[in-house]
Amino acid sequence: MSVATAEPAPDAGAANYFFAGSTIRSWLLTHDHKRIALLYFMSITVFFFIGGAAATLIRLELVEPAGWLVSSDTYNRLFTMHGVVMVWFFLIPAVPNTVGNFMIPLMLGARDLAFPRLNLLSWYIYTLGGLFTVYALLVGGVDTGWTFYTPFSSMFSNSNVVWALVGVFITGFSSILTGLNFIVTIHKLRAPGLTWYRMPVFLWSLYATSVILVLATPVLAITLLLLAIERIFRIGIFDPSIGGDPLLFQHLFWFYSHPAVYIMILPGMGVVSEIIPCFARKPLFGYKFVVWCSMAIAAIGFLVWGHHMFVAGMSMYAGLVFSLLSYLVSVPSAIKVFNWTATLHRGWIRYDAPMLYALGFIGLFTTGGLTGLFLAALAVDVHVTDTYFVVAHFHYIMVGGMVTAFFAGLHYWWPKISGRMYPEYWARMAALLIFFGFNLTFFPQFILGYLGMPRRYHTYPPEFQFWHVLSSAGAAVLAVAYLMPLGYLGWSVFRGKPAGDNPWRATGLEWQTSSPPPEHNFAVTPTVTRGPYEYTPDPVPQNA
Amino acid sequence: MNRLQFWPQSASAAATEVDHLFIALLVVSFLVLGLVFGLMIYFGTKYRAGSTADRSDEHLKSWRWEVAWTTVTLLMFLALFFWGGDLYARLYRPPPNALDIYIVGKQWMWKAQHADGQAEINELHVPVGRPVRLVMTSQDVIHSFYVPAFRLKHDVLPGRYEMLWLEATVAGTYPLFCAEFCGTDHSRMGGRIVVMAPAAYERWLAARGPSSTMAQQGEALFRQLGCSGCHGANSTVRAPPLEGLYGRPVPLQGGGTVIADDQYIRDSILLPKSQIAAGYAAVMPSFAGQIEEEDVLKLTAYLRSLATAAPPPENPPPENAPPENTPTRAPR
Amino acid sequence: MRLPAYARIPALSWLALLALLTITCGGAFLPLGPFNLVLGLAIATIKTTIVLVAFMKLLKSPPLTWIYAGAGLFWLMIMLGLAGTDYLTRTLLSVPGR
Amino acid sequence: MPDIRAPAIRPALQFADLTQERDVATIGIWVFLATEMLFFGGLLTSYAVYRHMFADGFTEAARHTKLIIGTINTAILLTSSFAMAVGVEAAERGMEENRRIVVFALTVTAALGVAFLALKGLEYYQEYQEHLVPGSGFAFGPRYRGPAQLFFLLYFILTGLHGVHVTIGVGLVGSVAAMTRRGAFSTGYTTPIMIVGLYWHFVDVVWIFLYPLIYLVGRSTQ
Repeated sequence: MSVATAEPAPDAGAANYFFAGSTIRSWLLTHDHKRIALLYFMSITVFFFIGGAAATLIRLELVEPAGWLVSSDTYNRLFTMHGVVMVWFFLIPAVPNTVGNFMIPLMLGARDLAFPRLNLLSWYIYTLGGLFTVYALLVGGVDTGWTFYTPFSSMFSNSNVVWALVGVFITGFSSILTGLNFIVTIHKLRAPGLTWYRMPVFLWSLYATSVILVLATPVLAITLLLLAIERIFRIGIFDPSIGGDPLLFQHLFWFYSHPAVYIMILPGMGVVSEIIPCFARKPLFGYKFVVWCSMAIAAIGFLVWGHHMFVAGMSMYAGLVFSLLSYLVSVPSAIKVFNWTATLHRGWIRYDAPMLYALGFIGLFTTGGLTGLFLAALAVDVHVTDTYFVVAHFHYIMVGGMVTAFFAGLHYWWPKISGRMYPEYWARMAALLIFFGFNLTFFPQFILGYLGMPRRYHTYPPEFQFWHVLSSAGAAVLAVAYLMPLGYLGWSVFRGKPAGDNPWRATGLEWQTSSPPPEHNFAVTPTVTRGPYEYTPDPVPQNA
Repeated sequence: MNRLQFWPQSASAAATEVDHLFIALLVVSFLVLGLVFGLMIYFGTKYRAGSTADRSDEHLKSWRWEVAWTTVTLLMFLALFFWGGDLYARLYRPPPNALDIYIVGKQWMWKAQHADGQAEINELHVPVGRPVRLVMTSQDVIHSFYVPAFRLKHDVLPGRYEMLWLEATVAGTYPLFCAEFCGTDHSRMGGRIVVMAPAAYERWLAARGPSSTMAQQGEALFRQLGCSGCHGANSTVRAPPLEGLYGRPVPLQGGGTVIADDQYIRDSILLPKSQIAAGYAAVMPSFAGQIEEEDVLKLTAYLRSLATAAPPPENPPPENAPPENTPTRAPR
Repeated sequence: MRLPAYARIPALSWLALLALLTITCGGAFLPLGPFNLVLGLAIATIKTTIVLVAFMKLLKSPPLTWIYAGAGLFWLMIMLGLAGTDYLTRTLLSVPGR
Repeated sequence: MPDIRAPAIRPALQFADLTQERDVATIGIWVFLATEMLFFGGLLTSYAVYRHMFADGFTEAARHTKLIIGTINTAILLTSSFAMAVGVEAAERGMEENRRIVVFALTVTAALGVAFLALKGLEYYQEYQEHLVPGSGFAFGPRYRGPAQLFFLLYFILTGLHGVHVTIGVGLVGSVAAMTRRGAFSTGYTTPIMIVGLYWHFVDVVWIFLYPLIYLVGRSTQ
């Protein structure tokens, strides 16, 4: 690995956002969307490793069929912690609040988001929610699973469910404020000449994500509030003893939670739609299709929540309706995958780390999406729902898709965020190791699922042990692989080679300002004259 | 490591049908994955940065491609939907001559109750070749009765009866799991389904069977709990006759009729004043909390056995029907 | 009591709202069976449109606000409608024992 | 009252001019109101589900709600909306000459809001006295005891949540009224008044829908 001679670091005094004020106060009370993005980046990294630690313990525990590391009760609290922390404190804020927060004003040619104070308030609400949830975990954790199904969570569980509900309830408002901020910003703060069809797909997918954030999260808030009331007053609307219906809780919960999985994946799709054209040196194939598929996913995503309840006691007719709608929602995702693949045609493909992650995303997301078809087929779902097949399905999409895309975006925009290049060799090694470790962890779980191994099991029949050992081995590789980016990205902040303003020779507006960008992004607001991905024959910036 | 399993045991006709659909889905997935990975590798190598492949910039008509792969995926998905949906509809509707077995899920055990009185914990003996209908309820939280060998599971909800039917075709012992998280010992709340040849099943029933059938146990409970005090033939209190009641429509006070099925009988025992038969005073005491779910099932079985008995001649209601709030009689 | 020009529309709408309130309250006592609910909700919708148009001046605000107000309502209809497919058809299949 | 010249108001950093800032604020509040619609929507879905499952239970229970107080409260909220609308209109017509009318209108709105909350509290107290609060002390005929508790649970949660929103509204209207009296706004810059107005009207619209669903159920067959 050639250690770049320490060229002059970007002069410390330059008026870029990173060095504009170095007191703690200047960071904690900043209105600058770039600094808030970094604050979010720190918080979600902390939560990623809390959730990751729980996952590692779970995989260690499952090496033995009879359970050897922890008791059943602790195991239940571990997988609940893994679920709650990963879903609400990493997956949902990861791309929108870090890379999205940083890049939206830059890509729009604006000075900041529409409501900067609201942006900071959103981070504080997120942190407050995080503190409540961490408090719930520290004083004993929750043992209901991240889905909090009643009547177990309301009447029978004796863990600190209410503290976790308060934490997630508060963090929900941070999502709503972020969504609101993005919607208004994308509508009102576009640079002159930046029409809707000249906007990069990343902004479109963040807009679609914000629509879901804004319209789905309130239903989560009311559902958790009703559950908290039922738990505190020992009587509530889901209580079967007075005629309440536990299925109503599932309807309200999944009305939020299925669109929530689209909140998690759409930003990842947006990041990949930026990276593939840049490293294939070719415009995105079928730009309008990819854009309207994102919006279609956001809209149809609200119609399919019933596929979580095929065997839960819902009527057969509702099952048929939701199964059909679930097949329809997977069509736009398929179209996007075909468009990304077609973009590679006749390109000049370079395999830098972001491209490796992006190609990894396409492979793993397609696998995850296809297994979604198994779960939407009613008859197969009766067999595989609530088993490891479902666990493998959503991990392929969340970890294989979203986390890989998050790393892709992180590496792609790292020069712009920190002004320095990450070590290319180490980044490629990490990408390959993550891809290998991930598949070794989660592919055996598909087999386990079809064999009938139910999810959330502390102990299991001995004949499943072979697959569990494989999966745990993969988890060990994955745990190490995820530490590598933390290492070399941290190293690159201080010792990385200074990256010019546009190391990838990309065409987006964010690459037309210095990196790291000045406090107000652009000296003069750029006027946009070209479409987003004009790479052939040679890259033409959007404000050429 | 014990014997290695690559494919789950299959013990029913429905299981093989689900396997066929699963394999079809696998084939479709490998086709699509092959297409996507193949194209990525092909384009990746042919058009890599340094290669000299021809990239003359003839603009690809994106519309034609887009419409093509959209319609193909849509048609394939609709076909899979209809196949899955049709199989699910058949799984959902039990044949009329099914053998009834009652399952009660309780925090961390399964209790099975056969029609002729046999009770089992965490085990279920069923005959080969006969459709079996499981009428299931839960005493506390949501569980899920899951038998991978039959590719079947159904959640079991408190306060409601859920139905699941199966028809085993291969004798043997198959694992039973609880598939909905229900607390500390959720992973230990399993058991075995023992599928036996019909003759062996009859022998097992006879050997294991207690002296009285479920209906007979129900009748004993009927007297012991004091039901016969009001509903008996020679009772002084005016109460609806239970002979010939099961399965027939019951006119309710305040209009509307309801079929006297298991749910109606269960509700009448546990929440008697929620559905009052027309022409009768609401004086029946509630037994909620005093009797177990199994007792309710036994009483229901007893009432079903009375379904064929001829209803007694309808005695005209006496003029001075007891006023609304007669003190309820404490059960003996 | 002289009424400034700009307060005329709000005043008229206010009187209309109070009139509708009396109608809906009175109408509740008519034996219309299931139509009581329909009547109540219809009048509530009329009152809401009055508030939206006269007080909130939705029509004069940027068209984007119509979209998001409409989206909120439409998504609520999605929730009611699709949850309805479950609750309205739960007893259609009268499975013996359920 | 010294007419303090409002400080020259500069559009916030990222906006080109004041009208853009006003449009942005209007869109922002309407997106927020869409979230509130879905927040109450979850409860309305629960109400619809249980009313479908226990139609007669709900009818029986709803007869115990206080129709008079409910109707008066509805009239109060409608009037407060009217007062708020006049306040916003006056502010937009000209802040300098209408400042006193705006302050008066906002104060009336806040006062009516407080009156609504007071009547609500009285209604809750009466229901508490009649043991209509779900739980062990719930005194209701045995036949519809379950569904009635469901109705009153939904009633207390719906009206309680609405009451919290009214309280926040009263706080906002009061503070905006105080700021107006201190001369914080000028003819060109009345956005905060308009935003608080929209929020208040929304809270009134929620009550317009709650009124028939809670108070008018089953009155025809009383």
